[in-house]
Amino acid sequence: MFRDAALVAGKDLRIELRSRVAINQVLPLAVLLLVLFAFALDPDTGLLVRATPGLFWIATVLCGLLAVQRAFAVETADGVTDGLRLSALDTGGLFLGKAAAVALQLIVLQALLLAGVVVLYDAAPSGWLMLVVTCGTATAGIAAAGTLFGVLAAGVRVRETLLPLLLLPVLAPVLLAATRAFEAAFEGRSSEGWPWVGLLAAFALVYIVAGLFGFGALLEES
Amino acid sequence: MNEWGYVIAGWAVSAAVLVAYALWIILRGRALSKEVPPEDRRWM
Amino acid sequence: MEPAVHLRGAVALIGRFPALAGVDLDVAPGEVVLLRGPNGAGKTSLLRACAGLLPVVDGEAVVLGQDLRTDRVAVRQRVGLLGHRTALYDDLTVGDNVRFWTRSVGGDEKDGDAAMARLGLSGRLASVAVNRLSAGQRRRVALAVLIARRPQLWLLDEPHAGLDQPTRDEIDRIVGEAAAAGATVLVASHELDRAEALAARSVEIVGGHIDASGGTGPPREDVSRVP
Amino acid sequence: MTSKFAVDLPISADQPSLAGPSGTGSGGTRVLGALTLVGIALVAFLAFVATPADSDMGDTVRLIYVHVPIVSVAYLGIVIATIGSIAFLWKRSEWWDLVASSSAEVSAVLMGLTLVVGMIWGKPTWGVYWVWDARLTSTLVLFLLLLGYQAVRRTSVDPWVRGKRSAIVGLLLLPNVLIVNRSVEWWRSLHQEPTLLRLDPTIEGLQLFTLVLAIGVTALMFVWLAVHRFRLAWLQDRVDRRLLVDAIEDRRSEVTV
Repeated sequence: MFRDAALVAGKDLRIELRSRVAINQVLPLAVLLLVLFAFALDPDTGLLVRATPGLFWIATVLCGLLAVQRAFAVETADGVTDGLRLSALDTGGLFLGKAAAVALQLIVLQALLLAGVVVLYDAAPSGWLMLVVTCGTATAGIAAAGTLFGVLAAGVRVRETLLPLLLLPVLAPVLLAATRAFEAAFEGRSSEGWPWVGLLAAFALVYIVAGLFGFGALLEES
Repeated sequence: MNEWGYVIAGWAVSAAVLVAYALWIILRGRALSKEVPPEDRRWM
Repeated sequence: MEPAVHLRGAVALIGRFPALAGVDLDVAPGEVVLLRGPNGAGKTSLLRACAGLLPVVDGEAVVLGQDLRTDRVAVRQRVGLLGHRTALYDDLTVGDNVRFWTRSVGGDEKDGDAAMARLGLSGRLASVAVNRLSAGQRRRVALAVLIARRPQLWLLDEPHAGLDQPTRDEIDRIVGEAAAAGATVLVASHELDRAEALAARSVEIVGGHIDASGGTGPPREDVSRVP
Repeated sequence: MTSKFAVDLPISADQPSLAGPSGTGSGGTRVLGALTLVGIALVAFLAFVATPADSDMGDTVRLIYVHVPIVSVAYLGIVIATIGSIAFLWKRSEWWDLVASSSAEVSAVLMGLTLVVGMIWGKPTWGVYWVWDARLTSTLVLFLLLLGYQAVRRTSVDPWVRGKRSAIVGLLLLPNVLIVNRSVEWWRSLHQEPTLLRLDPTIEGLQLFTLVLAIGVTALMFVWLAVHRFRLAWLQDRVDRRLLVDAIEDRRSEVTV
């Protein structure tokens, strides 16, 4: 299973490196979102700095949605889904591989976003351990849930609208928990953040298990 | 609107929505029953 | 001998459309059978059903000894499907595509390299992204993937369409070799004269079933081998 | 139309006793429906006449007798939908798929209603229709989750594909409910909001009895709605199946041109 996961993740990352969709389009979009947030929330009143954790995670979730859509656009083009079904790849490995590729892209994106809020919003992050652990668990959850619903939506005519409708309400608690954990870290109250990290970990666990068992059945029908 | 107004409104909305939903089910069920042979609709 | 493909009253649906409406077909191992019939008759659906992709919902369906009604997944690694769509990643190179798909069936990358060499894909073309290829070149890449899979049942959907003459001849040679080595081949084709040379027997598909009057050739038993 | 069914249809018109019910009702559901109606009348009497206004909430307490039962039963429906989804994946039967989907749809209606009634109750109580109260917020998110489930059901006409897709979404409904409720509750408690609302006022005696009775009656109503919705979906699938039989006949009669 892990060998197949590595094969699939390597393939997905290679596609992203060669097509440069993530680098040329998603990353600029993330920066653009930071700029638009600054227009919407007046930077002079301190509102922007206080809202930074929330804005960071809204940007992450939206870009995650795009990354998932992209990950499955690649698999539905030119009958590739049939190729996957005709392969001997373990479906659990397929799920892990695709989720890992999405997760890795999101981690890179978050590093850029973090630099962005420091430079543009004058945010002063602290509590680095909390920040890193939050990013890790939240990203695992976003990637797992995104990959599970991504393959479901991939087989459907209305996938562009179905995926956000399914995914965003499900990710609402992730957005909430990750934002609170970031707030706690930013304000130097890391201890208050750990229950939220626990919630994020529980979420990631539920969706990783669901994906390992459900991905094959959904791939079958897409 | 006083408190009673809100109370009446709440009850009325609930009744209206539930009655409409139940009616939709019943009428649609009658329409479909005509298209299905009786052996397929022997309810428990 | 147990047939490689055994269908009896097989029904398969695409949504609510009965793409296969009761197909009866037996193909012996090593046999090459041509599927004829108008567009929309169900040729592609028949090939996809035999590949275990399109579920058979009624009737009997046994392919390579696997009952498709109970487990249509098990047969998949043992078949090779060349369809209208080539199932290649646009952004990857030819070499990356062939290697990924070869490894995806647990195959050896060397098999992939050998298949690429045979189809003239191993030189400069190997490092070109698939989205820069012509339609004919794409199909050659798909064919290389197919060879590297070493399938026991070859399902070819219009294999000659959109290819130049040397490649067509190469396909015929490859199919002949596979059949000689004991693989079973189903070919759906419009180019009858060409495909009939390849196949010993043909069946006519119309309206999602086999037209009993329309076929040619012996209804087998004796395994026909085409050089 | 194939001959197979054309023969049966006139008989069902002529001999209703042999024909089975003419709709989704049956003896059992009629009794259930009558009980529900009597129960609703009793609850209405208790809620409007017999019980006094609350010392904290005044007359708006009378909305609690609608609001709380509806939201409780909506949660019950989600639990049933999750159980049905798991059972479908296990048993692979259409029956469980329809149990899950019928419960989920009735739940979605009740969740939507909860939001509306909650807002109507909020206006006189808080002075605004909406506050970011933990329960109201999680109800909204759950309502959206249920809409997503319904959207998934409409993505395929093939009962098997539809069943598998929606069962995986359906079995995640309950974990999602738990995660959403937990996160939203923590979120609100962190902010130390003044207690705008005590949804668990110390009601007792006749008020408590009315509330408990209302929950029971609403549960009966849920069963009635879900059973009828199940039968409706069942009929729909039979109709689809008959169309399919015709379609296969049509397809086989295509001939070589």
